[in-house]
Amino acid sequence: MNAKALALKTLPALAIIAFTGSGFAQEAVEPATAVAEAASSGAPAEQTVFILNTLLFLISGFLVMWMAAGFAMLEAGLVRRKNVAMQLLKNISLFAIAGLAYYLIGYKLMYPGDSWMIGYEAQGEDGPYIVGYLGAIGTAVLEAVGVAPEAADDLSYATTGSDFFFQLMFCATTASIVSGTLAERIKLWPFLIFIVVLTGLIYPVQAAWKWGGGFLDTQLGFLDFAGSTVVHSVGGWAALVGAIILGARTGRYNKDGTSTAMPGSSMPLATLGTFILWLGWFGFNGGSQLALGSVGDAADVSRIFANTNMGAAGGAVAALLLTQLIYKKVDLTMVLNGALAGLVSITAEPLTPGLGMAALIGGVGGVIVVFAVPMLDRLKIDDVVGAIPVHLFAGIWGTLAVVITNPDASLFGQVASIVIVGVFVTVTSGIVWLALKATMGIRVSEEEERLGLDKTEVGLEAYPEF
Amino acid sequence: MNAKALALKTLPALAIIAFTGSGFAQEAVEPATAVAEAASSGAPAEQTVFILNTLLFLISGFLVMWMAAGFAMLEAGLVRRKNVAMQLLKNISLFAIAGLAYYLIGYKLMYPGDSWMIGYEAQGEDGPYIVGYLGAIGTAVLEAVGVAPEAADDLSYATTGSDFFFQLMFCATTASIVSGTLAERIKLWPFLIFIVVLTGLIYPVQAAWKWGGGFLDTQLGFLDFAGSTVVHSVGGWAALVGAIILGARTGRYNKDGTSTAMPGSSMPLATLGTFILWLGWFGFNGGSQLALGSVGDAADVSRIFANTNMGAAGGAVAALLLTQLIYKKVDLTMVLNGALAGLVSITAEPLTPGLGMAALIGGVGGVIVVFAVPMLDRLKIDDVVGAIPVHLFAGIWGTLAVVITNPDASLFGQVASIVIVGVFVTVTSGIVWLALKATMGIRVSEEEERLGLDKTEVGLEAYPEF
Amino acid sequence: MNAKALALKTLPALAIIAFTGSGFAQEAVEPATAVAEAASSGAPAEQTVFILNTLLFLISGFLVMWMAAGFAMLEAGLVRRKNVAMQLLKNISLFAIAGLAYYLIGYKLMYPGDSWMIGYEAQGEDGPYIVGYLGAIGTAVLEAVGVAPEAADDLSYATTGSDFFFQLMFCATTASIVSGTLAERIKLWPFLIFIVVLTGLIYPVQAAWKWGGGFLDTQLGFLDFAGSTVVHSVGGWAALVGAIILGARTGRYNKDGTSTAMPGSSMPLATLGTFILWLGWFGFNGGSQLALGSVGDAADVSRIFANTNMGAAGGAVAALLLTQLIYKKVDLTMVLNGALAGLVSITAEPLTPGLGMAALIGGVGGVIVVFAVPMLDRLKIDDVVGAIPVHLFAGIWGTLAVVITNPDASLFGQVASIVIVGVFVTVTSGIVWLALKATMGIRVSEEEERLGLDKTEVGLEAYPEF
Amino acid sequence: MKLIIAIIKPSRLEPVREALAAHDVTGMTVTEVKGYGRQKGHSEIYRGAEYTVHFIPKLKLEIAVPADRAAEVTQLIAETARTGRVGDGKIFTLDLNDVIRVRTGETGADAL
Amino acid sequence: MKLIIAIIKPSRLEPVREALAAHDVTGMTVTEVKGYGRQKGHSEIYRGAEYTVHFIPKLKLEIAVPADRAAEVTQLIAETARTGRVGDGKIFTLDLNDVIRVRTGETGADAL
Amino acid sequence: MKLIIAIIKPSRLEPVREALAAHDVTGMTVTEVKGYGRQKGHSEIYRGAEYTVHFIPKLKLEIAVPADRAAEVTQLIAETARTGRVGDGKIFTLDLNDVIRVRTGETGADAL
Ligand SMILES: Nc1ncnc2c1ncn2[C@@H]1O[C@H](COP(=O)(O)OP(=O)(O)O)[C@@H](O)[C@H]1O
Ligand SMILES: Nc1ncnc2c1ncn2[C@@H]1O[C@H](COP(=O)(O)OP(=O)(O)O)[C@@H](O)[C@H]1O
Ligand SMILES: Nc1ncnc2c1ncn2[C@@H]1O[C@H](COP(=O)(O)OP(=O)(O)O)[C@@H](O)[C@H]1O
Repeated sequence: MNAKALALKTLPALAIIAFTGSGFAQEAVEPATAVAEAASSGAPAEQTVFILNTLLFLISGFLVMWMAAGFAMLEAGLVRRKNVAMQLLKNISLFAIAGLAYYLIGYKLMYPGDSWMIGYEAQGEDGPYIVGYLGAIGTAVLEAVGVAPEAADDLSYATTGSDFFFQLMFCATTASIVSGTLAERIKLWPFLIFIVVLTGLIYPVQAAWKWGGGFLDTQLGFLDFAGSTVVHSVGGWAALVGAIILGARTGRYNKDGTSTAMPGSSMPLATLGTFILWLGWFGFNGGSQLALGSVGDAADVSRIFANTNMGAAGGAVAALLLTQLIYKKVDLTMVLNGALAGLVSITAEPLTPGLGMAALIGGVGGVIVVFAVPMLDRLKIDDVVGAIPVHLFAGIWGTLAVVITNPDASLFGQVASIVIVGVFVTVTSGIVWLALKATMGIRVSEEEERLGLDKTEVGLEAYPEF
Repeated sequence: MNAKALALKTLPALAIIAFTGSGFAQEAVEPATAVAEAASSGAPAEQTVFILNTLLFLISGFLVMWMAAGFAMLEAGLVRRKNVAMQLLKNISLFAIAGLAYYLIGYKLMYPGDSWMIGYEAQGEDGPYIVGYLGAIGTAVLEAVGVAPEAADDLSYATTGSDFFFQLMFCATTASIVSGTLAERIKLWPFLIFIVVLTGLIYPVQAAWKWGGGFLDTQLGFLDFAGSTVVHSVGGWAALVGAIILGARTGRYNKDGTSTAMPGSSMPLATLGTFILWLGWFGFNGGSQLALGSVGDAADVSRIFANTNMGAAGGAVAALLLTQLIYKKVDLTMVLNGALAGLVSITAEPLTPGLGMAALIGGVGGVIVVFAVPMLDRLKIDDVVGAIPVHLFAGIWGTLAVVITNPDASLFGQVASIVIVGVFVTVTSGIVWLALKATMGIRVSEEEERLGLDKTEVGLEAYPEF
Repeated sequence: MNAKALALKTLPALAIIAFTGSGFAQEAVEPATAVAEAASSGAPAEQTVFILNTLLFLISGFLVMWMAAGFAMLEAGLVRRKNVAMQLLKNISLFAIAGLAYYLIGYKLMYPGDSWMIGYEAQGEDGPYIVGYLGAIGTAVLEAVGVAPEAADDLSYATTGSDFFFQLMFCATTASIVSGTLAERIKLWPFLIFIVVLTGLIYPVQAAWKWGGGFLDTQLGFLDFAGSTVVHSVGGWAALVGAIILGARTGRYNKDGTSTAMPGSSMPLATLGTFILWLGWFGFNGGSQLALGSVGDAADVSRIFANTNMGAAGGAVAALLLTQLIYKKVDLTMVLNGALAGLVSITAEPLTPGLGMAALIGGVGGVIVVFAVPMLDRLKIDDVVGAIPVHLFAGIWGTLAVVITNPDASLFGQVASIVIVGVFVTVTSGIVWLALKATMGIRVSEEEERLGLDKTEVGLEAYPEF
Repeated sequence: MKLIIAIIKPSRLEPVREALAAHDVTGMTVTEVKGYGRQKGHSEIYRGAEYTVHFIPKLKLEIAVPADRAAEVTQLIAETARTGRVGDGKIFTLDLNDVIRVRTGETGADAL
Repeated sequence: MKLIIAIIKPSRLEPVREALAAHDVTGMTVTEVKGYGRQKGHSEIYRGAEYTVHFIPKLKLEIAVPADRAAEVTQLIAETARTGRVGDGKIFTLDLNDVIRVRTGETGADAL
Repeated sequence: MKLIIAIIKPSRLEPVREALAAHDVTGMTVTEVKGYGRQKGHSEIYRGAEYTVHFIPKLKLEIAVPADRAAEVTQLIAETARTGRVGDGKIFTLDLNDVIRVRTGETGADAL
């Protein structure tokens, strides 16, 4: 994904960059010439391009929406039986809430166009551009019913409706990441309030810095194709801060330094969730190409699909081999986490690597998970589903790995952006968590935790039958 | 969705209305001029439009097909363990049977083109049109293999194969709605026979009145974009009549006026089912635009996707807040039902509302569910999964709500159509249920009900293990 | 699917055959004329065709990917509780491994273009063509980032990335078929090693014979649209040979000739898996048209979607009626298997049959399953999930049934190809199984089998809670 | 005191619970079990193969009562659980040495 | 020998297990059960309808001990399982005639 | 009469059931339980953390027999359930005061 907002406010020539997703020079050139060639060489008509781009967003958007179900199943499978109904409730509620919050404020904050609340105009080689820090206030507004081509918001891009739909799903994904880490001990309502802030403010503000055309994009040349940092590590940071403030589950870490495993209630649900996420990720990464209306874009989206699969495969196989080597038995939940870490790793740059390199990048993600999960336990940070290793650590790795295959990326830009986003999310979400803790409290009582949140907070067992 | 049959038999100019889905004037104009502009303005080629429309049907069709799995999971999760295998069997069987019945008779009954068995030609401002009451008899026939453009059934629409595929899934959805309400006590075979009649006759006959270009469409100006009435309330009426004739589950309502809750066996399955339905609904509503080949259609489909999500989010959040307020604990199954009610509510008009209005319309659906579920209990109407509040009540609400945002809708037309369809379905399905009851009986014995249908009717436990 | 490789190396006129998927004469003509007509009649621009073809592959590819989840759920539901985690592990691992093996060697072996390691040039009516036996060695390489139209590998086809993605999923499907049959007793690592060989060598070599343009395609005129033989019976043969060499589960067949049923652990998972497979199959068959860029192709893909659904419906209803008639109670697992057998049956030719014929062809598949499952028991071949009846027997039936509706198919060509593929897979996989048995052993000890593979091999229970 | 162990059909739990409540029996522990007696299991068909389900699901009720109420309670359960068909179950009576109520530490019949 | 049957709250299993281990009680069998005593069940709301959950999940521990340790072990369990709220459970003691250790065939107190 | 309570490995259920059937023992009740004895639980690794599984799944068989068959039946179970490894289980024997067959109302040894 790239500076959509930029496309709305700058010269058409510049707008084309928004298409390329990776900022590759050759791409920036190709669609431009394609338009001229249309009659002779058989390029798609201008409106066909627009429709195809829109279609890419709609398909990718529903695939990413499906990831919400994946998180719900994964988390329901990895919590203990007495907390399953609560975990399901949190997942469906956060997805609904994200929709409202992103509509009410998030989308405009993230894509302010040229109406940044805080920002300034700078001079670049290709003309003036905006260095943005804080987007606009307002609700999302779509194109009118049956809009005529001339009246479309940006005929060189896609419909605003499809863009909103697609972007919303990324925002919701960020929220889904948080719920798993904090499971089994956080109260429902403070959690949901945090989600409102995360999806309405924290996520959109930092996402605007990159994808809204803000300063990370224009000043630091930060490259994060589909959001290893902008989405995954943001969710990961918010989860990490929450986990530290919330504390571990009662009985999880023993005085003698050992930890007590609390195996998840259902491996089929956890595996189903992983497969759902794997599927949804094709939309996550593929849709972030933001265009499907040219031969080059079609080939790029195809590369991305193939690379995304290789990343997941690499992560899964790495965890498979490594847990066998280290523990003499394969750990299914690690293989599931490995596949997801592979996916997160390839998310920052799913386009430029070759297939083999994509598998390697994903494989490193799988390795990270296998080592990071017990490491967090040693630090007594209790991450119920492994979201911190998968989304934060592998997200950082993936963001750094961009420099391996994409010459447009600079190690400085990547590191600086990782740090800036990390600090921002850590501080803001830390403030929110602490404020919630001080006011309404965020943790259920020890007795309620023992009984399980299903009984005490939802009044319903997940599998109630005798 | 709109009068596809009309498109087949009337003037091309009129046919274009079929594209708009909402009957909006500006849309009716826009595609027509678009054709003329093609060369200069970059509109898609005629056949590209046809292919894109077809693609919309195929994608939407498989999404709606997926809803069959959603109903199966939702219902399996909300029945008690001893009836789970039976509920699964009913769901997969009804989906298969719907396919055969709709092919054999339903499709032609629903889309008779100009060969209505009962109907007459009337004079309208734009020329003669048909007022249809009963469609044609015959099996569905698709275009030939590798059909040439000239030989396509309607080059301004989409392939007949994709239309059949898409429409079939709506018919099957109607059938899925019924199975949940009547769970845990109805015999397998009478139920399946009812499904044959519902999908072969009852659904297609009334659907023809609106989407086949019958009298509701041409005379009453009835607007029901994707079927709050034509699909959802039809399933709801059939379920309601069935529930009354069948009676409540043994032990459900006590002599002292209280009712005994019978919690569902698996919250993860119920939640998974809801997420599946939520996903499938993008196809349900989005595909009902019936066209994707112009900028206006692409923008409309995008609006519909976004609005559909807002409707669901509104319904879920409404139920979340309301159950917390009323019962002091959130009821997960109500939140699931609330999301679905939101979806049903926005189904009659997912295009014209803005995002905020869509959330409100869906939110009212969520409110309806929270109040209607206990109300049905007071009436001793035993609806195992809440299908009547979700599909019938929210369906009526959604159909009425069209008038809020769509100036082409008249309250009279909407109310009259709701009543006509309601009476038709109530009477016809009542006759079928009563005939089945009188002949083969529709209810298992009390002892069989106690033991569970899995053991007595399927001879198999859903989770058989020790 | 058809000879993609052929398209890469022969005359453009011939290449068009690759589009038709079924080799139908009228299709071969239609796109050719369509290009000429483009300006006047409104056919899609050349690059639009390319993009639409690519999009078909991407959509179909993710649908087929989803089938991996379907197999995982189906098999997890049909094994006993003590083997569920292992079965999940096998399924996700094999899918990851297939990705790597197909990239490293399988894809080039399957689509050698004109660089067959073993093969010779023959003279045909339309010029010279290659009779290929063994493809090329090498890893898959995709088109460059942002490729220009002129530089695309085959502008008359689709992107290489989308083709690779789509074809990989077929290869992985073949592997998924094997895991179910051998469940509950095979060791993890020998199984995974077999998968490496199957997906890297066995599957691609024989697939090249047909879809890579090898001798079955060019010499025998073998027709197998989406792979009843090339995919399903290949998985089935490998499973059959494995089942015979591995032996039945302990306690499955008694000395007195009776067999002990071992009911699956979860009917909801088995049903969910079946619905997932049903959904994925639209991509499996629909994508095998290999083209969506003309009116004829759009109509064909639509026919295929509709026919695929009819095949499944026919199979499910046949099993529903038959088990009721024979056993007086419907067997849910047979209905699930019946739907899948219907899908396999229609896979060899989902295009040419009419809707009714498609239902009949699928229905015969359902009948086959109902009789073949107990027959295998009498032969003491222990197929845990019914993969042999579903994929092998119904696959053979479907391949033969091509001659009923497709005049281009010859009974000789079909039978000969079934036999050649069968012998090849039986021999090669037999060698691999026996080699694994002789070296590392393929079967867990009787005690481990009793305890369940979850505990002994994975060290984790699927549902661990008290 | 006596410990009454009753194996009954799952569908008879509700009636038995109500009957006991009506007769002032204030506690009970229920376990899901499977078993067979003269009712020898039954045969089912799964995927075309006939097989015997040896163990039929039942519920086991454990009820501690003062010795002098044992006969009455046993009788009550037997009557309420009876359907007259095979598989109706069995009721065992054992001697109970002692009872403690955990919350209060009361022992003996007071603790029941 | 005695057979001690303790019905406790599920959340007290870990403390009880640890206490017993610390006191050299070397075996135990645990069953998931549901039950009620004076703690009469409680009412929940499901889909807007109030209903009574009659049976509360508990764990049943069965522990065979030499007769002379019965009182001590019973006491230990009672203390460790106590939370002071209703539903804390009950402990029953029965006579045990005989025990066999399957692996070795040992009988009597040696087999415990 | 005696009530025999046998805790065995789940995988030994089938052999024991067959042996008992062959020796005319006509009824049995089975419960899924978890437990430990000298076999102290074992350690597993889950997500990189070693932890102890204290409770191992077992099956509990309850079999009521006439007093004079108790020794024979106990012996039969012990022999059939034995694998010779730790965790083979234990068999307890208790006095049984009375039995009623619910369907017929028969009592005593006739009811077995
Ligand atoms: N001898 C026995 N010992 C233990 N439990 C028994 C015995 N006989 C029967 N049961 C239990 O009682 C249940 C009902 O037995 P049932 O078949 O009705 O016995 P019967 O017909 O002999 O009265 C069985 O499922 C089993 O759980
Ligand atoms: N009379 C009894 N017979 C059998 N089990 C009992 C009895 N009374 C209580 N229980 C068991 O003990 C558990 C805890 O009982 P509780 O409500 O704490 O009893 P009380 O308040 O009477 O001490 C119950 O859930 C039930 O399983
Ligand atoms: N003292 C005891 N009281 C109750 N149950 C016991 C006791 N000792 C063992 N068991 C049960 O018997 C099962 C098998 O015990 P096991 O470890 O084989 O005992 P041992 O090695 O002491 O013979 C345990 O899992 C537990 O359920």
